Amino acid sequence: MPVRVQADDFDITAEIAALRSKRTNVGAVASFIGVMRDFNDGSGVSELTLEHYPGMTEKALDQILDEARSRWSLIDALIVHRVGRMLPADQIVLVVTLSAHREAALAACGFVMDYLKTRAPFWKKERTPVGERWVDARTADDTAAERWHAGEGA
Amino acid sequence: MPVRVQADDFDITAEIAALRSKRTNVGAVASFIGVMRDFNDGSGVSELTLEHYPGMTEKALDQILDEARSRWSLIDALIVHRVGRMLPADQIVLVVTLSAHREAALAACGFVMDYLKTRAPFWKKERTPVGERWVDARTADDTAAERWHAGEGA
Amino acid sequence: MATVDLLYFARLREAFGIERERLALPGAVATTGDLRRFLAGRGETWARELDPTRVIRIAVNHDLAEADRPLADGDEVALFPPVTGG
Amino acid sequence: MATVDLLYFARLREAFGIERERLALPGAVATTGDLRRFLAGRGETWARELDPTRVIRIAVNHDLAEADRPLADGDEVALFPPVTGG
Repeated sequence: MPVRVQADDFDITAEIAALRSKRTNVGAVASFIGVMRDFNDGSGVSELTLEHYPGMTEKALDQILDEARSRWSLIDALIVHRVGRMLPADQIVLVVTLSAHREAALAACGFVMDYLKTRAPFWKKERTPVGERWVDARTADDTAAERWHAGEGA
Repeated sequence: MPVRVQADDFDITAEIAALRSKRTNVGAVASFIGVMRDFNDGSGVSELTLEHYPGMTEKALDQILDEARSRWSLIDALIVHRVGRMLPADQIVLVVTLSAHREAALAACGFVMDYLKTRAPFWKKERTPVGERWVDARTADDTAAERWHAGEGA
Repeated sequence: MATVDLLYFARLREAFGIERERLALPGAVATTGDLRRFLAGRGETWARELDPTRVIRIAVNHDLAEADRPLADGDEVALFPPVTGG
Repeated sequence: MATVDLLYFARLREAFGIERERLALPGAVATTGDLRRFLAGRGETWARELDPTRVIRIAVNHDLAEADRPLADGDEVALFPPVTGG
């Protein structure tokens, strides 16, 4: 269940091939790529800088994959998250989940993204026509992450 | 919103690049690849033959993407489904959905797969150690497709 | 007299040993449900595969149809087992 | 006396003009909540950024922590705004 934080871009075909290597029990590969848009919160965005907390980031991503594995029957999973400067249309994050069946792969992929959005220490700073600004956390992301708690405990 | 039925394999990086071409409003790319396993319903499977209904297949896939577009805000979407003979670990189907936000892309990707599994005229025949057999439709697939009806009408 | 093109897929194609046929509809066959019952009357294999307890899908002109769907001259009618793609 | 390493990220790092510091904890600072209130007492920028109405996350040794989390000698304590990756 690898996680990687890197400045370099990634290739989804190569990443999936590496995960699937020599395995013939995989029936479902779900994936998600987060991409930089040229527009956010009502402004054009020309550049993005992604900061993170080295050490905690890897631990948080590992914990998210562990949690996903405890909830669904996964054969393997991957998170690649880029840091540094990015331009519109650049790939930012990749999540891939492998399972025997599609239900587990798709649900786990959505779960990992929801948790990553609220628990992994990354911060985005955008360059807009009126200057730089830190991106505000979306309330929608907290709501998305919270739905996975439904049915837990009280 | 392209759909393709083909004997040839596909490359997810190339397919995503073609869909994203020149678009800078895409924030989320969700995708699913269905892969041939070497084991199904308690038997080893050494080969798969996929039959389809030319003409109806393309129409059914178009309708599924139209339905997805009516439910979520999608920038584009793609279905590629292979037919003919396949071996374990071969890719069978690809679904890609593009949206500004991940919620729409991920939900639409799952929806398309659920509907495809119950509405698109494909049939699988497996070669096992004891001979060939037609794959039976899974009740789980009907259940998965039906959940999208919740809240519709009565 | 109404004539339809019948297509069979997957297990039905193999069981009937036929891929397609043109059929002049008998007067009593007005719907897809009537057609299924008519074909089931052709004999053992047909009766077994089209028995009411077997789940069979019928498409008319490339759209899935219910058993009460009326048939018209020139329709393309396909009979097949539940689909298993993806 | 307990000493902790403090790290600041994103908007907090820029606002405080500091990336990390080593802090000998005053006797009254036993938890992450105490620490936040102590740092808010450093003056205008600190008071504004760490005001109780502002949502701030605190991690201790790379794990997100609640305000009642006790601090120990050698802890690495990070303060940052809600995360916005992905």
